[in-house]
Amino acid sequence: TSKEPLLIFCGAAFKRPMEEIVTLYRQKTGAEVNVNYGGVGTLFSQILLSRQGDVFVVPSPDIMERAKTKGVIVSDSIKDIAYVAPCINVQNGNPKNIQGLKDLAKPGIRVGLANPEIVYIGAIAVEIIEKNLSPEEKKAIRNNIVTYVEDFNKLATLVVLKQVDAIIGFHFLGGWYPDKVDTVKLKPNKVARIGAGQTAVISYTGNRKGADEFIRFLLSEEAKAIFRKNHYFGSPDDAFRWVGAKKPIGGEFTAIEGWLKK
Amino acid sequence: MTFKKLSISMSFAVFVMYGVLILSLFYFYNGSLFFDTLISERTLFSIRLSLFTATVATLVSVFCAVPSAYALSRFRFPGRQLIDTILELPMIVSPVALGAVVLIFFNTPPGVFLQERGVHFVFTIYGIFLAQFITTVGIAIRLIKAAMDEIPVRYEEVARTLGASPLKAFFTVTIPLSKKGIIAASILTWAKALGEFGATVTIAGSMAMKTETIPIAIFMRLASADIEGTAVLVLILITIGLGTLYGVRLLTRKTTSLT
Amino acid sequence: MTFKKLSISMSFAVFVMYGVLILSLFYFYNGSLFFDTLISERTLFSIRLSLFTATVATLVSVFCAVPSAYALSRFRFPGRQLIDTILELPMIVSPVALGAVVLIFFNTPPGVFLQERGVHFVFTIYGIFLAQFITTVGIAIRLIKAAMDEIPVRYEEVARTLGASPLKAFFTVTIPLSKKGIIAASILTWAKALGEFGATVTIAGSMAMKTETIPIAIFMRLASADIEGTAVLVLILITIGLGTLYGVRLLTRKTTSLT
Amino acid sequence: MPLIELKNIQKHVLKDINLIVRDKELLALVGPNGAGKTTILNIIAGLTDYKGEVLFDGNKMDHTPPHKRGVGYLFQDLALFPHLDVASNIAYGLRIQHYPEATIEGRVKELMDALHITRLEKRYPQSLSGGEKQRVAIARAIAPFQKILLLDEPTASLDIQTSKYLRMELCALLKKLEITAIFVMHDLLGAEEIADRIAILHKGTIEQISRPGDIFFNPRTRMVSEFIGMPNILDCNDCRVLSSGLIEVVSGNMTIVLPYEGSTIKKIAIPPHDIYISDTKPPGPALNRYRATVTEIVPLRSVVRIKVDINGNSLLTELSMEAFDEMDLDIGREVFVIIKLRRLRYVEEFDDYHK
Amino acid sequence: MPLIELKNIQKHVLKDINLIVRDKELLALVGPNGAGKTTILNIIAGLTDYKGEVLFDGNKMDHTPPHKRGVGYLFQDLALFPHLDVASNIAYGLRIQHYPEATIEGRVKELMDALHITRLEKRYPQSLSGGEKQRVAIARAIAPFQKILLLDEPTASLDIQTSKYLRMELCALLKKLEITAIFVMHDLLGAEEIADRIAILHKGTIEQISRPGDIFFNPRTRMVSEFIGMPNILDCNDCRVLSSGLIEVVSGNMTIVLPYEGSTIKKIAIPPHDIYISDTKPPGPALNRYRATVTEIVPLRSVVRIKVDINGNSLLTELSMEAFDEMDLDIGREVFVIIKLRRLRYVEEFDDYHK
Ligand SMILES: Nc1ncnc2c1ncn2[C@@H]1O[C@H](COP(=O)(O)OP(=O)(O)OP(=O)(O)O)[C@@H](O)[C@H]1O
Ligand SMILES: Nc1ncnc2c1ncn2[C@@H]1O[C@H](COP(=O)(O)OP(=O)(O)OP(=O)(O)O)[C@@H](O)[C@H]1O
Ligand SMILES: [Mg+2]
Ligand SMILES: [Mg+2]
Repeated sequence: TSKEPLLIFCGAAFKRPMEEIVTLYRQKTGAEVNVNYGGVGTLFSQILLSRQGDVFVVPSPDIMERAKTKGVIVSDSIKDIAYVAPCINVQNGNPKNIQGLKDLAKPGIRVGLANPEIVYIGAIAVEIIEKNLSPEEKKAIRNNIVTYVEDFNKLATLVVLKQVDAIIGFHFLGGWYPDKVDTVKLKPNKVARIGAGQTAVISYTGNRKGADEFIRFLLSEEAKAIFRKNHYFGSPDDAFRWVGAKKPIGGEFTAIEGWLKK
Repeated sequence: MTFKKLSISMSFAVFVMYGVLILSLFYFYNGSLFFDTLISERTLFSIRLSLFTATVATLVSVFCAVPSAYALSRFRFPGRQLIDTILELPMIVSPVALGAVVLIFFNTPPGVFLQERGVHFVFTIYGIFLAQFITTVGIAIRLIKAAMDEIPVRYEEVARTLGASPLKAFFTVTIPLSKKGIIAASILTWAKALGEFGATVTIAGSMAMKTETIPIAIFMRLASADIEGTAVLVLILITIGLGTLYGVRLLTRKTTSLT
Repeated sequence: MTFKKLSISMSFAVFVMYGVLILSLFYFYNGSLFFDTLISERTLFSIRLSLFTATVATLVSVFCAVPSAYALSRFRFPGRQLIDTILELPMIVSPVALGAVVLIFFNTPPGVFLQERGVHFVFTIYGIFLAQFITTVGIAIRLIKAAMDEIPVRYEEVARTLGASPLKAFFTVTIPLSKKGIIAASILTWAKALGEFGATVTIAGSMAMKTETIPIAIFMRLASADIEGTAVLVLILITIGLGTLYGVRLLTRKTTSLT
Repeated sequence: MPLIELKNIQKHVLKDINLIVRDKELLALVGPNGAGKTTILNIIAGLTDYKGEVLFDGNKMDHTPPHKRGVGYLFQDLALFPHLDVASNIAYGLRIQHYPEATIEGRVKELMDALHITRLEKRYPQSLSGGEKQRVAIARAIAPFQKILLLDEPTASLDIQTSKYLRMELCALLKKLEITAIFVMHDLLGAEEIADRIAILHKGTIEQISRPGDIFFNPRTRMVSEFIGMPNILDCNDCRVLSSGLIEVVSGNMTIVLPYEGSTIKKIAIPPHDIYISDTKPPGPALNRYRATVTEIVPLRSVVRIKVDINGNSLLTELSMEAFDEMDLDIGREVFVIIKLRRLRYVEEFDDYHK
Repeated sequence: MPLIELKNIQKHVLKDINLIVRDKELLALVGPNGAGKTTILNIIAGLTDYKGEVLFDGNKMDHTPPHKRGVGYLFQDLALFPHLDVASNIAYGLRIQHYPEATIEGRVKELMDALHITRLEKRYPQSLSGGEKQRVAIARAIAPFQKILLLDEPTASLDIQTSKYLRMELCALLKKLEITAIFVMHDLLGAEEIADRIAILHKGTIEQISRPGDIFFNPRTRMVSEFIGMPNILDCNDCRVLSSGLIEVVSGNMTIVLPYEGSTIKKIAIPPHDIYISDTKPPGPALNRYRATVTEIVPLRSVVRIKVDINGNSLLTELSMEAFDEMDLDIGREVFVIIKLRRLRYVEEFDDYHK
């Protein structure tokens, strides 16, 4: 029955909207819902090792792909729930006057990236740099990168605590920290793809009915409103409109190989 | 005299370092947020959960640690050196990794066997105990062993000639004499259990109102890049943690200074 | 006799617990992956970096800890109890949070001032030292203090009547007498520094070939849900860590058993 | 029946100790530093491993743990429990053996009174003086009514008055309670006052074990006579009571005059430093004054031992280095020898009236 | 010139100590347990705080730390460094004061030889016997050529032979090196042998401080005479040498006969336990035998003290409890009193030939 407790694993980047949605869901159905937040890769490992959980919510499709390969999720249950677009985020008021990708290669700019090995936005950022810049600029930008961080939230912290001048992050950060973070849009042609938050049923579920029910709720308009309130895009079109062009959603990419060993 | 000053200064320097860290939290301090956070149901739950689990885990850890430390300090038996070394495991392997290793264990046949027999640690409150126990028991043993090493065996011998069995000598002589060390170890164990995050989050998860200890709550704030909330929660943790320990220290000082 | 057996069994139980954890890693063990990983440039870099930073951080920590511990153990001065308590800070505040507090500090005016004067800890190898130092120095002090507390002041008094200044008495009597405790503390400090992850990753980041220590590398594997890789790296860490410590222990046993 | 038996014990300096302590006996173990006295006690108490056998009442004790041996032990280094106050230190053994609280209280009070430490009742060991510590340690060792008592130098830190009374009282107490005890002592005279038998230990060997007077007048080895400091022991062949309240004792070809106190004298012991040598004829009456020949000169550290021959009787004398330097003695030289009466000891035919 | 001066010292049991130790003097500090002896040494060494003033050579020392006082100190509890072997323990003070290695080696060897511990050179303290430890501690305290030496019961754990030789040698050594020393001792006789002056401490007060013989024959307070155990000190009004080698000494209305050894006698001290009481006429000659009346009976723990009156001379005697019980004494009863000569002490007009 749907009264059985539901165990959800949710990437930390979706914590804000998810907390609201879960509260609402609890109120509506009276179901017991427990959510584990965390770095999405770590969550993936936890699911793999614990063989528990009902619903997996991830901020990016790549991890979902791998989860599918490993048989951790029920493959036909994958659904997009919200969309995000990459951009440049800078400190409030843009003190270093960064206007675009090339400015990140200027001498003296401190750039922070998410670790491309384990964080989706890190991989997207690398792809953007690889595809759009000349070798010299690439070299310069790589010299400006002071750190990789291991999850998306720390990326935001970097700007909030003014440890870097710019990051390549997601569009909603400006909305989350209106007085701490500013957004610098990338030119439409620079953006390679947009990201999609996805959800799926975990194959170890003992409560498939409850999981399906919860996923249905995630896709409902009520939930979409909460996503929007938290500055996510509720549909691909919203995202395309913000970026200024239609782009592929999610997908595999291989650009990061050369970045691992410096 | 100069050496006395020097060594005291050094301890003050360390104090200042930690003190400054605490003070810098006030840079992001927001009074009303502090109280709102403090009295929110969720924070209160976390505080209760943290205090409860840390205390229970400390009791169990110290309970196991005292006889183990005694064995390692007093007896020579094969494998002693090896045991002594493996106690460093929870130090060498960072908590997150240690948590992962525990999860890996529950994937092996014996682990599966245990779980099927109803031993449910993963994503439950028992997972918090397990995480805190595993990360602390090794260091608790080593700390208590260090104290017991310095206590002459002679006193136990005296007790034996007065008719005390080894067990009684242990309780009436060894334990009281190493009381200071055991208290210090318990304090450190409790502090570590209270602050334990990596293994807890991996084994027990981070479910609000269920397995969310204060360190996990801090992490959740940090994970939403909510610096103000983080600062407030860290301050709450520090206040509760150091406050409790300061109290314990004042209470036990009288007893221990006598001996 | 039964008590002896009981206490030895208890220490064996703890050993078995940790031992089983290590063994369960072999469930996901993949021989060829082990050697490929071990000899890869990146892993070798991590190993070198970890050993180097842990060793340096331990040296600095113990160097600061010994006089501080002495001051706290021997002298009564205002604030002593407070200093003693604050040393628990790195235990109470989990490493990740502690790292965040350090970042917060570098965001306050004094922190900014320091950074502008060229003190660059954040995202550099110095950040690793800083992280390891901050998380270990408190516990190193408390450990050494615990050992020094058990050493009678009398020996220092004897040294003084034989013409030794306080400083000389400290070096020729107190230090040799607490050698066992200092070594134990150093070992624990080194182990903790080697395994330090949360604060390191927060302060120094996780750049491969730059600030990627073994614990960070382990986390990277875990965060890419690469369980086999995690198991292999944890095994490498354990082998190097415990191996080194076992060696140190064998080496120092001779010297300390004499005294 | 022997209560404690040691058979072929070997440990550290102990070579091959065989020792029997009889039931209710009070044996004094005497010997120079490092002889192995403490080691023997440790072996009896079961605190150390050893080669050989220990039997109590004929039962092998080698595998009996210390707390089942029923042996009270006063340690040479006292080892008072630092975490217990004086009263609790004394009560420890009683508490551990579950005596009723009333018994414990009475016993502790009684012992504290006897040892004059009642006012220290609530004090902790580290604030006590050396002698006070020793008293507490003695009380603690005696308290739990054990059948065997080992006391390692019970009076080392006590002042002389206390030490004397304590020795006598302990002795009376042990006899009353029928306790078998071994006292380790340095002071042979003190040992003689209380012991039933005295064992002299030297370099891990028991050199002699006999009744108090026997050791003194029949030292069986050179070591023993050196140790008791009495190498001049003269057998008396003949005694003649003089009318003037003196007795003339003949030993070999020598005559010694002593005050007569109503008993015949069997043996005389003269400490070497009570035999004076002079190269000139000393003034005063000719009491116990002889002509002698120097036969041997042995310079020790601060004194010189000189062997003299008096009509075929060989006596050992002792001279301070300075006195020796002044006198210019040589082997073969004739000297005057005076025996002082002050510290003479003698075995009489019947004993003193009250003792 | 006074080398060490204590002015109005107060600490623990010490009430108001004023003490002067002269340059190059050897002062013995004697007193019962808990009198405050160790406390005084600790104050001089600068190891404890106190009220009052300590001066060395007239300079205030109250704020001089221990290592600048140049005071060698043998601790009552020895406190050998457990991490150093015997040789290194002894060498510690020399090393710390940067003596050349050759000097150190020589000095250590010399001291180890003197104290017979050369064979223990490489051993660690915990494997030494009690007496061996004490020897090492003595060597360590003496080694670094300090000007002032404090020795807290240096011979407590030593066997008698060693203790005697060591006392004499220490004394000679101190005189040679012109060291000022304070010895704490329990044994007044031992103290007399070596000390220039003796201070008697009791319950934190210095009861008397004088030359050795003086204390014995002129105890200034009741406590001192009790402490030295000689309450019967008789002044001799008259002496008469008897032809038979005896001397008759008249004290008050009493006549005591002693062996005559060529000197006139000034005072006699008789230990109470050498005065025997009998309720029947004892056999034997009438030497030093008197009729007396019991004037006081004081039962102590194991002995009874009985005061008797002999022709107006009051003497204190001591009887064992059993002997007392057998005899049924009462105040006013007539008894026979015999003075034994064995342990008599007397002051003579001129001293022995060689001493
Ligand atoms: N662990 C040990 N290793 C080697 N020798 C030892 C050890 N313990 C004791 N000895 C030696 O054995 C001898 C006897 O020691 P013991 O303590 O029995 O002497 P003792 O007769 O009690 O002397 P004392 O009168 O000085 O107390 C000593 O020479 C001592 O050095
Ligand atoms: N810390 C203290 N607090 C209270 N009283 C103390 C303290 N230390 C010593 N005393 C008391 O002071 C008195 C003198 O002690 P001290 O050690 O000087 O005696 P002592 O003359 O050396 O005696 P002993 O011959 O027994 O060694 C003792 O009664 C002791 O109990
Ligand atoms: Mg001994
Ligand atoms: Mg003393």
